[in-house]
Amino acid sequence: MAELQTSDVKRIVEVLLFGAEEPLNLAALMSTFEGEYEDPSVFRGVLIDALDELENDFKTRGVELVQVASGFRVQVDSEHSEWVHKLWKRNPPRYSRALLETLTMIAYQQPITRSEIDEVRGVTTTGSILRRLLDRGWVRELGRKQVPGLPILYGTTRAFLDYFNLRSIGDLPPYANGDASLVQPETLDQPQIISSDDAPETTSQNVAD
Amino acid sequence: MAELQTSDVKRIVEVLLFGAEEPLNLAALMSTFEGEYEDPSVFRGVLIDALDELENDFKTRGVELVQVASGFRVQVDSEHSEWVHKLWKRNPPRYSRALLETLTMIAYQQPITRSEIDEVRGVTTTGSILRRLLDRGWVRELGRKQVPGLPILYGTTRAFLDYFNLRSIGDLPPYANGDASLVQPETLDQPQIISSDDAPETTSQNVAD
Amino acid sequence: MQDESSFLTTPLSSEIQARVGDTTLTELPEDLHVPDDAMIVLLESFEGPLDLLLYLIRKHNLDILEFSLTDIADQYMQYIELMSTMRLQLAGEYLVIAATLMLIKSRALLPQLDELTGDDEDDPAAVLRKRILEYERLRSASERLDELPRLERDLHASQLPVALTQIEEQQPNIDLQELVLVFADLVQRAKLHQRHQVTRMTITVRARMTTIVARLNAAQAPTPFEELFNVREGKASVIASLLAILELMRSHVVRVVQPQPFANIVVSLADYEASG
Repeated sequence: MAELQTSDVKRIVEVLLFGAEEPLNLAALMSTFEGEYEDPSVFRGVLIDALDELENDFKTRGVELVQVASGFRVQVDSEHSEWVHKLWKRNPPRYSRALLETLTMIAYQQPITRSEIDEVRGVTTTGSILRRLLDRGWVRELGRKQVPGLPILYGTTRAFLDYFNLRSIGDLPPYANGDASLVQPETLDQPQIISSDDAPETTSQNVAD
Repeated sequence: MAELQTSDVKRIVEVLLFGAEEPLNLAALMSTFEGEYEDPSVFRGVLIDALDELENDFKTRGVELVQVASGFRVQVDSEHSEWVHKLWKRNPPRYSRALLETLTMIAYQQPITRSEIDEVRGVTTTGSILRRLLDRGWVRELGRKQVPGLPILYGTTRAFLDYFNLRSIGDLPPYANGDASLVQPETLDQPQIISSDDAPETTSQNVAD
Repeated sequence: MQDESSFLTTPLSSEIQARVGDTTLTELPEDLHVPDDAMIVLLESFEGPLDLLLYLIRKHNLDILEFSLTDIADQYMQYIELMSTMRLQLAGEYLVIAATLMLIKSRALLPQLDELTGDDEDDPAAVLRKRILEYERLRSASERLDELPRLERDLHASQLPVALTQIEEQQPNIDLQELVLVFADLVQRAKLHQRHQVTRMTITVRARMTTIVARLNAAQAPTPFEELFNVREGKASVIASLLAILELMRSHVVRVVQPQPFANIVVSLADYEASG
């Protein structure tokens, strides 16, 4: 395979940072490029240079490259964060059913791991939902479960309680009364409380008009 | 507040595109900048120019600005997608043929009832699949058909179009024609599509062209 | 079109006996000769009877509009027999199509009647052909849909976190009641997921079979069917009892008899019946 140019590496690293759902560390980057380089220590230097250059490039673009515990990530810088907040404020996103389910699982079952949530929901909880709940300040990492893989345990925050006017998690309403085990699933199907697209948009916008 | 420079607007739009969870349409952008401009129609032009420029800028950076049903979003371009795949190693969700067939019926024949789907598929197992599609936010209830039993009519959502990178139902590949032989369905004519009322406009133009 | 006799060549397993019409097959048709495991996978992979028909048609490169429905009917029936031989759960829809095919075949034997009706609406062959065509179109359309680039698989939308600042009231609102409802729903779903497991651990069908046999043994007389169920133990228990009785019937351990129409159904041990 043809050796990648340094400029190619830089662009690919940028794409990876933008496309990744979680912070990337050097090891993850190295393994992504496996087979594309001859000398690992040389290539490691190439990667570090690329990250350096990207860090500089980003400064003019409203984003920043930061290093957090688990690696590097790109985020909207603090100067521009207010714009994203304005966007949310003026265009409140509807929470998806998936997000609500994840949140309730965490509230009622904390501490809980991502795979435990997935098991009940029957689907894979994407990192972005958890990150959103973390960003929103309703969910936090409580620690790690002492099982193989040491998965992160999640729980709700004070801000979550405040938002719902609760003094403690014990104040959460009971979720079901009595034994509902004989009820057929059909009758329990909720009307789509918040499904992302139910409400037709009132203004259908496009560039042309 | 001082009037924003055009270059500022461009940078902020870029940040918003990267920071937003869902595709952004012009209305959302306009409202985010509310109070920052005097003449809406002039500012609208500024936004469109900014989107145009960004679309060009992105071309050198491994990402692309695309327009889907609910607005604009930035995604990794096809040339660089494989790198993100390499990074993730995670298997994307797979959808069964039964689910895809049901989704296809709804997408092309909406509004449609469950028994109409069953009739074509030749099975009566569509119920649980429909629940999954509703849960996924790709399908919604449009109303009830005015026939005995008042069966529910289903249609697709914007989230469905967004997920499949489509701007409107009209962008779906053609469905086979009614009376032709099965050998080459690709060569056949356009389907008759009944758009639901939430279906985005069929005429929408890309920023670039 | 393939001659039917050519199907009857390759032996697969001496256990397999399928009846097609009046013919008893002790060997698998040649074109069905695939390893057992693969066969099960193959049979389970059909989305329904139309899918199976389509598979048969395609396998022989037949034109959907021209192929002989009666020829296909024989092969279809062989698959149906195979599915039941292998105890694959056979959905009712397969049998409906089977009946239709038999009807078509019988009509073919009386061509003059066919000409009399002449109306496509009433001709089951025309109706079935149309359905297969329509299903084929759906299938290819859904394959094209599957090929579209999509998020999670082919596309990666970029969504960056924002620098941590004070995040305040700018978020969507949620009602607490909503969370409760969502959670109740999740719990319900979880219960449905776990039901089999729970049933197996607490009330296994096998254990219930043992109880029922013990009970009938002690009674030494036909026992009313209802008495074998304890409704207060809940739905799972009732189902387990029913499954246990059916399993015992199938293995001829018990006999279930309704002496007269509308009379009480009674259950007794088969050997009790035989010996006394």
